[in-house]
Amino acid sequence: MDFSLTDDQIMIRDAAQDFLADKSDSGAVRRAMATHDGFEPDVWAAIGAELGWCAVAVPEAHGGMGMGPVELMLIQEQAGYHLLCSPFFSTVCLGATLLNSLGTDESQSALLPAVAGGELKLAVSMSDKLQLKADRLGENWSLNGQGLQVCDAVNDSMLLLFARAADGVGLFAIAANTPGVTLSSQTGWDATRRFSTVELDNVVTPMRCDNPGRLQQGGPRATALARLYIAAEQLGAAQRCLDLTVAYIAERKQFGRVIGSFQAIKHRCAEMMVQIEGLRSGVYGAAAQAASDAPVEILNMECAMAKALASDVLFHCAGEAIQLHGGVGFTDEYDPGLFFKRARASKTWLGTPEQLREEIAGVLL
Amino acid sequence: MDFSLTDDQIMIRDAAQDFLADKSDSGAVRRAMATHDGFEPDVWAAIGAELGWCAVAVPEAHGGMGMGPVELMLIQEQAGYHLLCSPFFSTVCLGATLLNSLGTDESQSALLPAVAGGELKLAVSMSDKLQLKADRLGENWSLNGQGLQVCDAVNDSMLLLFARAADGVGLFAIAANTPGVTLSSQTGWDATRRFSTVELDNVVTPMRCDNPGRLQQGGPRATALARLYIAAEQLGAAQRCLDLTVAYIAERKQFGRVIGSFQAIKHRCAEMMVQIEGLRSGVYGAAAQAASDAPVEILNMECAMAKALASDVLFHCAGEAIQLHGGVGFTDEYDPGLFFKRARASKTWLGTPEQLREEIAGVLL
Amino acid sequence: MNLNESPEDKAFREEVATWMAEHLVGEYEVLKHRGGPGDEEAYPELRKQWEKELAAGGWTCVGWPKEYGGRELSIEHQVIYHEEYARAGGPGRVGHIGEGLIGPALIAFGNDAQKAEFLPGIVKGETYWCQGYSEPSAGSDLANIQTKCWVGDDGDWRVSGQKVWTSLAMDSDWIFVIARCEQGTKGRHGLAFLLMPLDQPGVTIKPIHQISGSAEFNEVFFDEAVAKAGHIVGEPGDGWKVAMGLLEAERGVSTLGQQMHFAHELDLIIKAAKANGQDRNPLIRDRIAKAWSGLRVLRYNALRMLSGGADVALGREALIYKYYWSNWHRDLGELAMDVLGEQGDVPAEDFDILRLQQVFFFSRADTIYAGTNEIQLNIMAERGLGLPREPRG
Amino acid sequence: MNLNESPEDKAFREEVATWMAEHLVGEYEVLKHRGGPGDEEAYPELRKQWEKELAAGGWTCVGWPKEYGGRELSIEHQVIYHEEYARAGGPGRVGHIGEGLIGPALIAFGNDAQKAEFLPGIVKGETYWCQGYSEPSAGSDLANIQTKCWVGDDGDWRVSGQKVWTSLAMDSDWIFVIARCEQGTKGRHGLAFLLMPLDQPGVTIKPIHQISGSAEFNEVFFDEAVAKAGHIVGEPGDGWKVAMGLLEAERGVSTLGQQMHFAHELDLIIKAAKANGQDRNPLIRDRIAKAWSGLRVLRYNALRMLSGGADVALGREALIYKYYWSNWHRDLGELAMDVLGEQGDVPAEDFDILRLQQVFFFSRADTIYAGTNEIQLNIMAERGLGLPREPRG
Repeated sequence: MDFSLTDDQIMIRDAAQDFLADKSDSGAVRRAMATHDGFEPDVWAAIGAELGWCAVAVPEAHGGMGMGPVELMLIQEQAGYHLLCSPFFSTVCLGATLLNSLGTDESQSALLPAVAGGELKLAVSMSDKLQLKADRLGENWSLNGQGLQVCDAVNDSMLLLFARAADGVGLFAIAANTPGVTLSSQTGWDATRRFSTVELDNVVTPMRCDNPGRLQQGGPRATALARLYIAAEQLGAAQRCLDLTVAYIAERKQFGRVIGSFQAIKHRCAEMMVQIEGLRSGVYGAAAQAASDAPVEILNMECAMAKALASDVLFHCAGEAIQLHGGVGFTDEYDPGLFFKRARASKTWLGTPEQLREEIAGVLL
Repeated sequence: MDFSLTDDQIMIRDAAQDFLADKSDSGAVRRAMATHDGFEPDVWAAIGAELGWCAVAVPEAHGGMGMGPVELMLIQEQAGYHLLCSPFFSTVCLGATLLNSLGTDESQSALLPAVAGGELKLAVSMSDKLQLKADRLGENWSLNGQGLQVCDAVNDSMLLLFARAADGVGLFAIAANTPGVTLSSQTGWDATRRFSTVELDNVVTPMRCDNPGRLQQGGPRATALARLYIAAEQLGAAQRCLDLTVAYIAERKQFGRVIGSFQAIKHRCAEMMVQIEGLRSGVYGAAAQAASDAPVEILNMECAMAKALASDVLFHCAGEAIQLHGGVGFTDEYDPGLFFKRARASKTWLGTPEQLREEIAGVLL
Repeated sequence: MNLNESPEDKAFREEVATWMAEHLVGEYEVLKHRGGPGDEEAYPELRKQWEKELAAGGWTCVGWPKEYGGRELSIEHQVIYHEEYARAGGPGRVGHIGEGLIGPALIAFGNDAQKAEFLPGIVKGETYWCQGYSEPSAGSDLANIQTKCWVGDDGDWRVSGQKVWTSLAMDSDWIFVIARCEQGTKGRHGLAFLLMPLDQPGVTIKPIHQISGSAEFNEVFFDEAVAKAGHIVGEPGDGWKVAMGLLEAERGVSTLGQQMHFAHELDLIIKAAKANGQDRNPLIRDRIAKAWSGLRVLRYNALRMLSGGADVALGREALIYKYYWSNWHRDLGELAMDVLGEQGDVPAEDFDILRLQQVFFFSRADTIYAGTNEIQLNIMAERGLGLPREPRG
Repeated sequence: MNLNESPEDKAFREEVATWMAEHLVGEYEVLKHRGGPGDEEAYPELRKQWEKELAAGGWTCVGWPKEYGGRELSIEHQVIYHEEYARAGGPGRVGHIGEGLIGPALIAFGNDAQKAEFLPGIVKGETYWCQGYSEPSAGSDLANIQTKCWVGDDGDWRVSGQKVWTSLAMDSDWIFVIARCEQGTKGRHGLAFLLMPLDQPGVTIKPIHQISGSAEFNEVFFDEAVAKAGHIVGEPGDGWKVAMGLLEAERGVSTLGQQMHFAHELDLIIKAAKANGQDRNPLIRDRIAKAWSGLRVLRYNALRMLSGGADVALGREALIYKYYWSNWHRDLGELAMDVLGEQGDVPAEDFDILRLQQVFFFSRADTIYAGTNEIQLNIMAERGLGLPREPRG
């Protein structure tokens, strides 16, 4: 039992911090928000090709670095801190996690090396509603229906979608530019991550990815890990809300004093710190479980805990950041609003806090 | 429409305040808590015979003053402020309210004059579980079973209990010293108000009090009013928690300053004030509805609102009073603990906040 | 203490409701429930036309004395008017600042010439006003005014400096400003209260984009802008007194109308919950009942304030009001989005849903403007509970 | 970062569990889960006998160096020991203050004679200690010590003054005290750290009754009470340093054991909810899941603290810990009573229910003793976030 980070882990975290402080500052985030696809291609290229983040959690056999959830969690924490706009989340945290957890050997060999090399973007649905049907068509499959809440789908993405087939639910890979695929993306209040509805009209693909033997354990494991990575991002974002606030109140003067000298303000910041550090313990602990021999039922509870807590803490901290910035806090010019919108949107991703706690209660009671 | 108190109402409130400041100070409350029955007979005698509080809400036709819920609410607010230990609550707020709301003319004539004169104590069950059965026995009724959570039952009380009869639920009056009646009282964590379980073993009484024509409207109205009176008491208790705290922090010094000069402490007290004044508006508003032509469905919602809010506000304020008193706050020697115990106990009386809000939601949704 | 309405009150309520039902129709139909906080940019021209419609019916400035063109309604009838206006879905009042703030201030502190010049335009719904108080360094510390003014060679005033958080500046004709007329003074002393047309060289308006995407607040820059010699209210040095008198007037009967808008928002939440099944979620049910309860508290609290008579500002119920409603409203916004769930993520085309999204975002400003939560708590602790004052630095 | 246990760790866990299963039986059976906070008055004599049982098995002072009679267990094994002790229902440790506080302080700051005189009694479970720090005017302001001491004609120390919030004084043999040895000094300077027997004229113990009815805290009055000349730890004037070194030791590995008690309390809540149907109440289910989540956070936070090495006190995770657990525990008490409902109103005969009632009442003290919430928030804001210090009056 060891709860400390290894030197490699610390190096990965620090490198991510340095890169993002440079390439994902407030200006870069706002530029990315204004693009059609929601990210700047050169930042994505650097992440994939230069930094090798996409390879971190891919097995060495598929061209990856063979590290695990702790490393990815650390990167995600930094991504959240800097509100990184990038298909990294969908490609690596959702897509590669799915393939790792429940993919066939063939699908892993076909897709993971390109993911690890930063050459392939995966777009994955985050909805728990299944409105896709898959029918056998010779060697291929024909898909019809809607893929809902598909994350970061762009023209050259590979879509990874669950669909109902005659023999049960399967996972299918479809190039987004296949005939019959229509992406409709809508920019939400949170413009830092894009979601699309994908219409599939007799779309033919050869690639069914799920390994039936892995589905029962792998499905829940992939969901648990995806929740963990969102939680890590929320943790980073919450920390940023506190840091922005502390920096602001240390400068802003009213009544002839910096407002950070008012005890009520100090206590509110301390309360944020309590929640954030508690959350950090929770997220790191869940990641440590994911890196250990915890059975999937335990991992489920741990990651549900982390994501529920992270959603609540980030929402609280983003709200406090606006409030303690005073008038400028609710303007678009300052950054707290960006985190507030992310806080709101991410609250529902893969389960609201209430839904996640009900999952936990279902096991306890 | 008029939301101000009349001169008479102000007089009643101020007189109650003066009397209780004198006769229900901390020492008196602690003496009453130590008695077997939970109250000091001379204080009760003064309330009934000298002050005439028992007559306030009894119709003039039955020897009362013919005033209404606003006046009783004002007295209850003061009773809560001073944590009055007395069968006044059960006799007047519960018992007389029941008889007024749904009693037969005969039962009102038989019981209300003695109540108004302070000569009769009524003990009423606050449980919503019915475990009593009533059978015809010639002109009389024979009762069997248990009366649960009977408030302020002592040897010379008149018990007012609902029981299931062949023709439906009825309200019966039974002298507590009738053969077959066994009172078992247990002192709770909150020793300022006593509850008993009453065993009835073939207890014969001639007095069935319910007027079937009044039951459908009168039953809910009596419950609503009882909740209002509890809420008023909780309001007074919450105000006392704030007043005790403000007095303490204005004197107590740490780090060379009165602790009331620390902004975080000031804000916590201001937050209590916000909750208490909001509650006062809510309780007064519900009382004003009770004094107006509001239909019973509306009155129900209003009083459920008042009682739910009052329970939450009192619990919060009592907890804050302990916390802001520091070490002495959790000792038995100081008073915050008494209010904290009342806060806890009263939270469940006639519905927890969650149950009451579910009643409201049931109408809204 | 009785909430029954007299027959006369009921008749008046009926009169307002009938007028609204007959006039908020046709071209005005689209204005129903529009133009509220966070939605100020909706139909500005049509809403100005609606102001004239109101004026024609005699429904502007209903609390003003008759000699200035008002109806001189009793407090109770003003409450009824505001409630019925809002209940009918009456749109956000573009003329609110003229009618509710500067008009009463001129009636109290203005001279006859000023009254004659400005009040009729307000009553007729023809002249629109905005307010220039806050500055970048004078937010919570409201008296820390840096904008300065002086008398030019032509006898008129000149004003230089910057105001911020000025709402509706884009739709307004005039602004009232407090500026420092005695250089070297600090705080509340040495200020002047000036009336200035916005359409002049030397005045620049810059909208402030909010997190909700709307931009109802503005920065207003003054660079030797002109206020006529006759357009100072009170004497030089009286500026603080006039400004504060006007803020007092702000906490008025219109709050009952605001509450009707809140009630409408709660209705929209209930409607959305019924539509998407969240009405069966016990945690949501609990919060909806809480929101309803809070709205009852707000109503009774406002009635308490109004029944308190002239010394209302001394009562604790008045001290808590802004804090209570703004935090209640912010909670309502959170509830709305929790009910909407993923439906809330994208700006909605259905205005009933978009309105809830607006409430969520805009209500973050409620606990900040016009006295932040933190300032409100200070005031309550110090004035309401007599605790020691916070020292200046 | 890996939570898998090594085979050696598993074997040690098994060893502790087995020992507990074999010894916490028979006459000791009644002690299971007893003697915790709020229940300190349960079976004091039997619990002292249990201390000797532990000592006989070598299970006291497991983290102490072997030369002083300890087991010199690694941090990980200490954690395992405390967890398994608590999981088995091991009773509240009467010897805790000797083993966890004064013992380590003597090892760090005591001289050889003091070590020889006092450590064996602690290891053997024969001598019980209590702590004399707080005073009526030195609560949050801990350094404001008024109790004074001076050297008498016989060369021994004399102590006069009053201590308060001394837990377990009634069951203890000795007390360690900080007192002002240089009259006229203020704050942290001029203090002495003295060891004193309680059973002497000049020492009076008065229990403080709490709202829960129990009385584990006491006032201790000193009226020219005697401490032997050799019973000062460190030099006169070193008192603060010794006392603070000892408080540091307090935040140790035993917290993992405390968390096992918390887990047991949560289990009791779940049991009560299943018994009375509250397990089907969605609002209660949500809160139970929240409580469980908080307990996970506490565990991982403690592991973070322990993995941080020597500079653990500098980490933010250490700064938040006391605030986090105490508020979590207070919330747990409220949850417990909300689950019990009317069942909670009367002191229960079933100890599993009574325990929950005790948690509800006693946990109000958790956020007050050993640094109130308010002091914790100050420390976090100032040390953790670098915000300006609160000025003294």
